[in-house]
Amino acid sequence: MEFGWTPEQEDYRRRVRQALDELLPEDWDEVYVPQSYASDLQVDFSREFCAGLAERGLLVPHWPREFGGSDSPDWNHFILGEEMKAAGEPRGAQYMNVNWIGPTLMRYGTEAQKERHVKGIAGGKVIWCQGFSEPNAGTDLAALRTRAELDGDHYVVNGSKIWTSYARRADWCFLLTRTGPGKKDITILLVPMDTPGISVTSYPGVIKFGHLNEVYFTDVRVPVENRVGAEGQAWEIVSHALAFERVGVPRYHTGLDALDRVVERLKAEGRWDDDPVVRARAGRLVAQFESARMLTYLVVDQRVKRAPPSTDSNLARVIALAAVNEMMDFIAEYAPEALTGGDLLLEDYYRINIPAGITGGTNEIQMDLVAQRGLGLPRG
Amino acid sequence: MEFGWTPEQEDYRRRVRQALDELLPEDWDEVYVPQSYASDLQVDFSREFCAGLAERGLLVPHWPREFGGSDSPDWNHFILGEEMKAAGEPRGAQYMNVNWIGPTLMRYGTEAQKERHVKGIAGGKVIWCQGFSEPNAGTDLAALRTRAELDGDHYVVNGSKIWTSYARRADWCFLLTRTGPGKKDITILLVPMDTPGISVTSYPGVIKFGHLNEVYFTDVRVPVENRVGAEGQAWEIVSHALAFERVGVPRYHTGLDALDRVVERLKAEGRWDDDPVVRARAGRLVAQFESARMLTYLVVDQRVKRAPPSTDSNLARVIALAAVNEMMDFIAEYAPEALTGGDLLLEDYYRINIPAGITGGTNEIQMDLVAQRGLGLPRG
Amino acid sequence: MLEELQRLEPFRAEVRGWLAANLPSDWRRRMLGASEADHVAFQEWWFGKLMAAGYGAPHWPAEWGGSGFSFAQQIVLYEEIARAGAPRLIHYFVALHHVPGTLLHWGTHAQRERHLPAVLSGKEIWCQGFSEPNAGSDLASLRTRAVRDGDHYVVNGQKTWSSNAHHAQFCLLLARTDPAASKSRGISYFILDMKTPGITLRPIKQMTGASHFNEIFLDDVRIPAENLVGPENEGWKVAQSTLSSERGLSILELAERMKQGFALLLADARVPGPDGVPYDDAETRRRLVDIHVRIEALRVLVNNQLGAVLRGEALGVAPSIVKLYYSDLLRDFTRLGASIRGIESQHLEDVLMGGPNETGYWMQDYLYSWAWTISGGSSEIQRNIIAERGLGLPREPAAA
Amino acid sequence: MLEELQRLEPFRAEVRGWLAANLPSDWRRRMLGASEADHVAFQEWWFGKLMAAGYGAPHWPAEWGGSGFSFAQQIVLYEEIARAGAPRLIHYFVALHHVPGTLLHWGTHAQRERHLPAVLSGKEIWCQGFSEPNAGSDLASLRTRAVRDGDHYVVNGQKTWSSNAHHAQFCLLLARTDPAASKSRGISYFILDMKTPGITLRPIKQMTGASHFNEIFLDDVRIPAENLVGPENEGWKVAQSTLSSERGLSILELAERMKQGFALLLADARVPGPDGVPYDDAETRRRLVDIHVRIEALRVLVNNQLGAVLRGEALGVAPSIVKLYYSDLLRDFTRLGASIRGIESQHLEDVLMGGPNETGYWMQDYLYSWAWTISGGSSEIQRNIIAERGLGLPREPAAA
Repeated sequence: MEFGWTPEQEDYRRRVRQALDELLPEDWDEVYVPQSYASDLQVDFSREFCAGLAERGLLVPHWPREFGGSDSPDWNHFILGEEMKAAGEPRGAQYMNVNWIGPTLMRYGTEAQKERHVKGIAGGKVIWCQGFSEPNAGTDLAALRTRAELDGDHYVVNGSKIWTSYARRADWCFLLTRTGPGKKDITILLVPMDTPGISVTSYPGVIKFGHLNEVYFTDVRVPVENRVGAEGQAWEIVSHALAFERVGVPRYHTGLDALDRVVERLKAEGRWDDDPVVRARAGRLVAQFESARMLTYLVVDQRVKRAPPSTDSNLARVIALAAVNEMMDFIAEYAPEALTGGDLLLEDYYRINIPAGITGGTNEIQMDLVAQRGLGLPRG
Repeated sequence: MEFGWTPEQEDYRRRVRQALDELLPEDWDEVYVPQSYASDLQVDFSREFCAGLAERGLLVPHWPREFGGSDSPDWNHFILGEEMKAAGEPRGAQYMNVNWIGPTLMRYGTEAQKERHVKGIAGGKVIWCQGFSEPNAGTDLAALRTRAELDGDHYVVNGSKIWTSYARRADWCFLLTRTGPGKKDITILLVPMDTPGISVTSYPGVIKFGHLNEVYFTDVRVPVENRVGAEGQAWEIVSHALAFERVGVPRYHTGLDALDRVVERLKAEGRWDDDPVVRARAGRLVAQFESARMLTYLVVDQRVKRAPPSTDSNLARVIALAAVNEMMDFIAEYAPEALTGGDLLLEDYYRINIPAGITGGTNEIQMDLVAQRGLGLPRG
Repeated sequence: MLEELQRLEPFRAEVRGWLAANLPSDWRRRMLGASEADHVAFQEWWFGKLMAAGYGAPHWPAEWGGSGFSFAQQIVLYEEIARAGAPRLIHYFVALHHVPGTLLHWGTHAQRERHLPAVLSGKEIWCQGFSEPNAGSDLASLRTRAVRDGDHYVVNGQKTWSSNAHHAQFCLLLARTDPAASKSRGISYFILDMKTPGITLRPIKQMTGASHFNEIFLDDVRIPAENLVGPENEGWKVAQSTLSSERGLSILELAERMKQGFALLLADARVPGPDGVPYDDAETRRRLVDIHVRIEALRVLVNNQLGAVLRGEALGVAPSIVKLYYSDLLRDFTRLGASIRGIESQHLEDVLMGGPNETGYWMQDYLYSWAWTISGGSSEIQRNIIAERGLGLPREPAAA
Repeated sequence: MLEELQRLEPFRAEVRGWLAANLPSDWRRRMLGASEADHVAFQEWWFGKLMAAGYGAPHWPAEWGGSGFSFAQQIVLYEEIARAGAPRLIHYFVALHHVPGTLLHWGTHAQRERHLPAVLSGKEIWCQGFSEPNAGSDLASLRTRAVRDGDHYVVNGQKTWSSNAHHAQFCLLLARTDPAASKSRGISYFILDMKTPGITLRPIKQMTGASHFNEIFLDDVRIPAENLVGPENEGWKVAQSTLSSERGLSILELAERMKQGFALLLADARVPGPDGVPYDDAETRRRLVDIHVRIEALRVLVNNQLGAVLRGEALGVAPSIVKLYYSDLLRDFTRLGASIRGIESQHLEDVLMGGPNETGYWMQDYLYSWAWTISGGSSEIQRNIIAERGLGLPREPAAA
């Protein structure tokens, strides 16, 4: 057991922080962050920001050298992620690109796709959106209804997608389509968002400032060479892609930041020093977020060591989500004004976490996973 | 960051396990453990068991060599503690001796006290009890009322102590007495339990099978040379002693064991496989106990590195206590028969944890500490 | 409801006067940690006193020796008994409520003649043999078998959480007579003499050291066919009479006693705790208020149910709602007590035999609250009744 | 209470018939996402309809243009309005309840003549200026100052969570006139014309995008001395009249609407969710039942309070208990809704203007439930009232 960072890791963290200092505009915290990561403003800015990261070798350092990366150690990759998240994730939409779209195409893409898209992503100027969810299907692939029918050397796509973040500004869509009647007849197409027949409609949403997008496909013609893998290979590819997301976002940074903000408010109002109840609740929150941090570190360590998959990543998410849930209640109880225009950063934190914190379906599933696989394992 | 044990540490763990195999009677789990660690049976057995550990160099390995130890590394000491706890803590009453009574006397005791008691403790055959709590004073030293008055070369002690575990079988009492009217006029005496004027009364308690002891002192004469440190030095000495307890007992082992037991019961009753709710709750418990484990490791690591004290040890306790609390509810809801004679081990787990889990006052205080000191610290 | 009760003020005064004159002021002292035998004797003595005054069987028809009180009178009587802090007649609960509720509707004349007068004499204690281990949330899935053999039924199986079975002379027993029939069919209802060979009792030892409950093991127990209550295989219907015989009065008594228990806790909360800290901090205040609010809600829920009975309305799932509300509240309430008293709660005190569910030994009360939840038709059962009959949700998946 | 209501069955039928004939069946469609102007017009139109039918001011004395209905009649009327799912008269709430409740007791004749008929004409919307930012749990610690200057008072300060202030012509304002007096003394009560110079409104933008509430900034606002209500420095007493003017009818309406909201949620729970999973799993059932039980308890708590009003009894802390119970329940209920609908809840729907607190857009309802808790006398205030006046606990430490 050895907790703590090596001097090299500390250096790396400093390098990332310096890049952030250089690349972020002065009004980043005040103007950009409250607009939320999916806002047009932030999505547009990410083209500039990620290009700057790319120049510094900090956009895809974890990628293999042949694709423009530097094979940087997993811990460095993690440190990079921590710092980005702590800064409000200025990579915005492109977080997806570098974390799983690029790596997925490296493995399953054609040479042409690699040449075009992997390189494109490494340049930091391309926006992707993710065409997964559909009305009445949610995240259940088997229930997808957006069809792609072969017509000569094109697929013709009809259907619609919901919850499509970044769609208003995206250049490309990583699209799941149905190419047959069977449960697994799902196929991935890479679709330019300027193809005729695509329309994007935005609705207001509670989960963030800005909009939820729905994307409609009407006789959209996609060249066959834009297919990733074979027909029906989407399940395998998506499972593989999601494995890159195992750790998930380190939620403890934003959580602890939000907590600090609430505590500052309470102190300013004179409600902190003499109220042991509020301090006890804040203390429990610190404990929960720190737990999530430690478990996340453990998961990264396992990945570094190429250990077989365990439920520890689920554990980390369960703990983090419970902490987020309590944090939301804490804000609503002790700083409700923050949610009504009084503090845009806290309000943004609350909104973004609504899916995780309140609806919590994912959370239940994670816990079930832990119980199914995690109990009865040898310990100690 | 480096999670995992070194080969030397793994070896050490094997050595401890082997000692346990050799020293524990075959019916340890069935007969001894359900009687609880404070039962006469276990207290008596500890004289045999700890002597066996002492022979193998496993009773006080973390002590300096001059006192019979082997200056073993902190991680080894922690591993030893984990294994003992996992086995049901067969050191029983003597856990206190080796963890803080011995080290305290090394530092504050006279040469004669060291010669007699530190050596005695290292031999593994002496039982101590702790005379701290009093009726209507609880753990508040300032409110102590048991008086010690100097009469020639003796102190004359009058008063009573409650919650005095092991008192029925103890050879010595580590006694806090009042030697003056001031808040800090508290003095430590080492009192042979067979001194005339001492009587022990046992009452049934809910927290374990067996009894709660009260100890009454009526004109008990204690030689002045049995005083530890100076008059009024008890606050300093006790604070120092308690620092040894910072990590606390690793509660995750027994918690996960209890969880396994409940899950086994549920499986046997056919209530596990088809009930996602119970699995989700079990999963959350695993996550909580594993968090506590990771935070405990972090604290040990800080101690190994001689880092300045932080609130991390409090964090670890907060998380562990929350897990214990949920675990108790889980037992009561899903295996209530276990609490009514149906499963002595689960019932014992529940009873022992009542003070931590249900009354929880300590927990609140811990959380307040975390909030007071832990917020606003630099992170990352 | 209120007007009817107001008309009964003279009756209330009479009951109150009688209790003041006849309830031994030292009964708590005598029953604190009393032996089982002393408690049995005391219950019998107190029941005799109540019977002599006409208060022992208020709801029984006069022809069977009861007082034939109106329901409103019964409400007043139970309220006053609870407010006086009189002992609970726990040994006679099944005999006084379930036995007449069942036999007057389903029993043969011989069964009534045999048992009803004996109950009122105070010599016959009854218990209930409904619950079984691992039956989960569904009483209808019981597995104890009764096989006809000439003029007897031979019973094998196991019952659990039977209150006071170790004192009982008789038991109201449910057993399956047709194993092929679906769940709630094929069950029959028996009167079981507890002296019959083949019965073994195992006390369920609660964490507080008390054992109010028993497991009952039935090993080739022979029950005469004349002890069948109602038609063979119709026991499920008969059991509905048993379970609905108690129309809200005992929950009234419990709710009333809980109000007094809360006063006790409030007094406790004003006393500095073992660490010298006064327990009026913001969090404790908040918890106390929330419990208080729920006790008020319980009281009006109970009144609502009693009002419906008075008006002769169908109760629907109201009794389940009230019972569930009470159980959850009892647990949270006693847990708060244990938390307020802190370390002191670890001391195990003598059990107050026949006392309320809130004795003021909060840790014991809390630990007992779990047994209470399981024994009297668990909260899971109540929730399922409400979900299926009240909300019209589909039946719970068989496996869960 | 029930008998009195039973006698009113003909009246109930009449109200029900009128609502069936006059409530526009498409009002929800029209008010879903309606503009503020359309909503103001609609509220005025509907209030006019109710007034014409004699249902607009049921509790007002006939001499001031009301219907002079008995309290039992008012109960029936409010029940029927809620059951019909009619729009809530939210713009007129303060004007219809607080204004007469205050002015009929404390107002001058001139104040009554000026305002009471205007309210019933539907042209005068009122708001309340009681709450202040950072006042925490204690209304009496308000800091807005009013200084006498000739025949005017000059007011400076800030009010918050004022409902519909942007539509209001007048405001019921509390301000401190004697800063040396202890907390609840030295406060005076004013009628504030919202057109007075120096008033600035800032809408409080809720997360749902709606802004029902405002902050009111008062900057050298001059109020004529004749607009003082009651004696100077006695405003705290006057405010008690305001707050007790609403004797349980609006919580009756809310509880009745909540029952309908629950039916909506039950229907929702039967629909497969976005992941194709039916939501009748054990945990959801359990949560649904627990909410159902609490709604039943709320309903009887409300009835209990109404009964006490009918009998002319002192209410004590009952209104605080009911309000606290409702607020906690509304939050847990709408949260369950959001959790059952899962990812769908993230879609922000148009706001139903004048709708109930349970619109079926559960996430929005949940987010709104927080605003509801803060605006109408927070749950902390209610808890403190119950703790101090109901349980006799010492006052909360000043600091907390």
